[in-house]
Amino acid sequence: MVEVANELEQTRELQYAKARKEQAFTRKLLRNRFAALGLGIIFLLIVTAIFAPLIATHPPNQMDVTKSLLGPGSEGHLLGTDSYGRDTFSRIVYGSRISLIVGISAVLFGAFFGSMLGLISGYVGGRTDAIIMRIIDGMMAFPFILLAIVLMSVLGQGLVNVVIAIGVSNIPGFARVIRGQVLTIKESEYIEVTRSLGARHGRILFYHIVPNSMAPLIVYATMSVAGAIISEASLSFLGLGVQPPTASWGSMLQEGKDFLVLSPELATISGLAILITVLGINLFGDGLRDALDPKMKV
Amino acid sequence: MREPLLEVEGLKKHFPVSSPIPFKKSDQRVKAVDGLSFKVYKGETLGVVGESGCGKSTMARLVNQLIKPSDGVVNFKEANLVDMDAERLRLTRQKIQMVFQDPYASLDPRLQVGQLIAEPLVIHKVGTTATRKKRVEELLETVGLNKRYADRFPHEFSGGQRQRINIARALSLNPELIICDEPVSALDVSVQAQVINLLKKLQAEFKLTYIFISHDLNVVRYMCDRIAVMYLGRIVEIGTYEEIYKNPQHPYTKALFSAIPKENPFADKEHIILKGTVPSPLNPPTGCHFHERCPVAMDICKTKEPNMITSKDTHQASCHLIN
Amino acid sequence: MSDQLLTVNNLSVAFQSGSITTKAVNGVSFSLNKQESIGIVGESGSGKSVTATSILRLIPRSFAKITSGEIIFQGRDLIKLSAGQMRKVRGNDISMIFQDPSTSLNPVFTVGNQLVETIRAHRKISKKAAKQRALELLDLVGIPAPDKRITMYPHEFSGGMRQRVMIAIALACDPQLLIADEPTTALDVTVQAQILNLMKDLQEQLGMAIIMITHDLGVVWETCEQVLVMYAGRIVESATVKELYQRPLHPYTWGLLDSQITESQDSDAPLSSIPGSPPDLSYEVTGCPFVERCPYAEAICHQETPPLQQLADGHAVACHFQTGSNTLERKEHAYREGTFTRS
Amino acid sequence: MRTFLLKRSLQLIPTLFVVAVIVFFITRMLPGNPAAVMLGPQASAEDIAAYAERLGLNDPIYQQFFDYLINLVKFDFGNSLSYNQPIVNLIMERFPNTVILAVSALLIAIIVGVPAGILAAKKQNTIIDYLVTTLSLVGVSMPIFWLGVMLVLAFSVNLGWLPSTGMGSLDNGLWAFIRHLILPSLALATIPTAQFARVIRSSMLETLSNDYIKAARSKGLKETFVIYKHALKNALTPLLTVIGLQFSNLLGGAVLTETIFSWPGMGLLIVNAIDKRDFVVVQGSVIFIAIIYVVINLIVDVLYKVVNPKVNLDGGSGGAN
Repeated sequence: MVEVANELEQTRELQYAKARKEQAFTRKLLRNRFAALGLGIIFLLIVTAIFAPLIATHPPNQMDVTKSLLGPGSEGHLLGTDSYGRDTFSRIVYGSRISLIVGISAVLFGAFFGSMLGLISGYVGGRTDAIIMRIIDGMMAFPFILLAIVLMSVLGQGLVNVVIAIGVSNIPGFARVIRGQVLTIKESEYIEVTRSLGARHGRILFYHIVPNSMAPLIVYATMSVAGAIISEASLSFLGLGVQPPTASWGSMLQEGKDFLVLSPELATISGLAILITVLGINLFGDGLRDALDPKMKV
Repeated sequence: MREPLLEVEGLKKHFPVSSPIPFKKSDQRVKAVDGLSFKVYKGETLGVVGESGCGKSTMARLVNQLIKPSDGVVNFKEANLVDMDAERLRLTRQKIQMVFQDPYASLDPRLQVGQLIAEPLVIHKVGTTATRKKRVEELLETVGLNKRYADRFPHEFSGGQRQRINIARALSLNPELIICDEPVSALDVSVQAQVINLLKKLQAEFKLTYIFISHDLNVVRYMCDRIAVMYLGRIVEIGTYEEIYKNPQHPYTKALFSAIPKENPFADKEHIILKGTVPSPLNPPTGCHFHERCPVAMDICKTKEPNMITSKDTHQASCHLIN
Repeated sequence: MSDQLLTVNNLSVAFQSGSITTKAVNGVSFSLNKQESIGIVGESGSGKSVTATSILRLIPRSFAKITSGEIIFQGRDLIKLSAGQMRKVRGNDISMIFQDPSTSLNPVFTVGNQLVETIRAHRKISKKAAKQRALELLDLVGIPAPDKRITMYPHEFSGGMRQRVMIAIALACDPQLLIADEPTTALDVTVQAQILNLMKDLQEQLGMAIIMITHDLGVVWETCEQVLVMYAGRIVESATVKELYQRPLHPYTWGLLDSQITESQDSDAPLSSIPGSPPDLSYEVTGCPFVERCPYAEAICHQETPPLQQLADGHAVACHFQTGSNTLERKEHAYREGTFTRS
Repeated sequence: MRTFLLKRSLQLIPTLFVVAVIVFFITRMLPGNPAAVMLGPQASAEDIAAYAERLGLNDPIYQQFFDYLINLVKFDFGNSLSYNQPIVNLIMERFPNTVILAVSALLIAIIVGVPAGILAAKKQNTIIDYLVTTLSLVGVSMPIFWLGVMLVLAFSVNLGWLPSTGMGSLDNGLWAFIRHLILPSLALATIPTAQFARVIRSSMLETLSNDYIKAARSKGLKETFVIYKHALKNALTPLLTVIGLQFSNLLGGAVLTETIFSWPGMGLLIVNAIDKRDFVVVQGSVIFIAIIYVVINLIVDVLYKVVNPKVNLDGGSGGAN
């Protein structure tokens, strides 16, 4: 009799829990039409980057001085040409590759080293934490873009250097986010339980703390990709990014800036490409945060 | 005579307070636990009661060395846990398990119930994957849950069910002592009763010894054989539940029990209303810690710390009034 | 002029979340006389807090709504008042204290500031006079050295002291009715005794009515004359406390009484508990809401929802088998899980 | 409070030390002989050797580092080759211009962003809320150098209303000064405005769900009183952090805006110095900005304590239970 009652209670409570979860999930989904839009934009960007040779109408670096600064739509140039007569549309398409490569690899670089520092700092605590945090504070004292600029000016132009420069400037942010996570999780009751069971540090760290820090890490990384894409464009805009003539949205904008009167669409279009990409990633990141970790402040 | 499973002598934990002056170590200490001595006998339940801030939760963590004590001895089966090396402590601790207060925070949200319950077995390399799986199913049934739940996640369960999962995990290594830190305070009354019934059933079945920490005096009275009353980091009275309830010696114990609301509208219960609030463990009052609030304080209480006075073999209290 | 202070008629409150509607309170009616104290008891989710907060219309507007009913306070229906009129009732005629005094005081303002602003929201007096009144109030609720305490921030007070401050704020404008939502749940037992004692004293001194919301029957026995038992958003039984204790009628009340762990609980006998859990109010509940957990349930209980019926002596109950002509026999161990022996 | 200030100030020392180390080693990472890089390709071998000697490049590395630290403490950042004057003078000339730009951008951001965020929180899930949320998301996603270019295109090139480059002198009247300031400060204000709106919206929503807000309503306080007194002061704490962060970013990160609008501030100084390979200027300016950042953070921490009395800045660790 009691067993039956218990069984009844258990199955029903499970049903409720499941129903609640579904409610919460659908509600988030409904609210996140924007996140879906963001995901769509990201998807489009990835497809464009991968199939750039198929999508582009011209080779991106093919110059033809006789056809410089053509308006959109003329002579088979969908979005016109730049001052060297290169096809703007094709350069935008190829430029997505640079944005995507730099955005993702710089964040992976920063996330890897930053998380390592954050994990060690938060978990070990004490003097180690104090030393690491002072280093992070020191790095944070350079405005993000300034650190990247200085690094680029020292390292010299080039794709790998751009990734390193932006990646390094991403380290302190990741270190802080992960350290904060570790500090919270470390104090939680389930870690106390695990310690009381006699688990070793390795298990506590990699079986409990790391998996539970993943959600904020993913959210922060997503938002950081957006930031890294802007940084790459900024560096290229200042002439410190990838080497010409490689097509990058930032360098296209820089070239376009000098022809604002003759051909304003050059600057407009490359900037719009950056804005839409970054907006898409941020939309998705916001949605991700709401779904995974609503209390997080980014 | 009964055999003590755990003997605690002069247990202390003083947390340092960070100094307001940079680069200088502070002399101030929060005396969270300030000299506890007690024994826990095989097969009994020792209740620990006291109000928030009295150090009872710190005490729980000191006993199984989750927090290293500043001073004192914790003998578990005649081996002192305090000066044991880390590896031996790990092994000895298999026999001491804990159940915590918050059924929501004490389960890693990313692991399945089966993984959670099997974790102690994995940590101590007991059995194979197959035998562990069998053990998990057995444990689920022992605590009154369906064995099919092993692959579900904690968030799918109610508070009472999660506390059952916690208990199942604590049982997995066949412990001898289970320290329950407020195991039912976060639960609704009727669920509370179910978990308490389960704990009692398990105790009879597996010959378990409990340290049961709670602020709910009625729960403690129902659950425990002996009771220790704590105030500001010290035990002020310890005895069997009958002695503590029927014949409390310490004025704090008296006040504590008189504060329980009456059990029916006809009862004519006189409450002792204490003055003021619990002092800070940073600056405990001199002499008897309780003297500022004590309705029967004398001059001696302000200056001299009372000793534990044994009125019966089983019953001790620290108050100048006794004798 | 009658003695009646507050009458709640057929009050229903619904929570809206996406497409899901939860009927948190469902047709609740009760009335309260001047200077009377009434307890509302029930488990978490029974709707007791929602009922009380609805009286002051403090339920969050963004997702909760009073769907029907009236709340007559001193001849006026509070539901029909404009926002401005309602504001004049709050803190003035009816005040409220909450469960957790550490979160219900604003951490960034001094205690004095929070007292004075309440007084000045309802009384046209100078800052100085308001401060004087604040000092009197702090003294009234037993806070030592009020002139020092008045400039302190809430975090500098202990839990019990904070609840005293909350009470002082609630009493600032001599309300007719004080709603206390689990005022001692977050406090230690000796502090609870202090606070309940203070509330009883103040009630005698100032002559206000009290609605005491609690899950602890002991608190009801201590402080109330009348009691309402709520379950799944409905009142299932109401009576004077003595009547309820001596002659409880609803099977849920029996379960509730049985599962209290009291001083006289035999520690060799297992504890009683009500199996299962309350129905999810976001689904339509057919029949008696307690039917799934009721050891006495029969076919009719699954089909019809029993109305709250007035019996003699102001005792009311919502059960098909407790209608005056029909009576149910209370079984002694109906809520017990079986027996075991102590080792 | 005094001990807190002392303690917090002492904490600056290790941070500044790290800053100095980072800058020192970054400049030592320059490929080839720093003296050669700094003097440019036209320099003769003798010049390079002489310059290396003057920079102390022939000393052992620890000696170089030590000299460098000593100079830093004396606030001596060295001399610029390309500008032919002490770097301190350069900074003192340019820094005020950056401050003007940054302060006006910050003011715009506070005046527009904060009320927008409050409004959105007050009207949660209405059209206004969606509008603010969407616009602020576009704002934080904005490449500001592009926005700058677009502003120039619209207001200078097409409409001809406002000048596109340079900084107005006050000698030509206030209006001339402000006309030059409008476009760059608008561009620079975009991201902080959007960010403030986002932060204040979410922290207001969080604050409004607190018990003490319900309690304040239960006391019969006016709704505006509840929002602007009780909620806002609590919601300000996270805003303060962001304002501090953004302000130092504005000071240092105005690089792009200053480049586009040829605004003679620190950012332009650094970019030009990089063009001229004048690394002594870069090194000095970057350290200076880092110092400013650290000091602003200290001020924010102190304000924190003023706004929120509960923050225990002395870092005392309670411990019992």
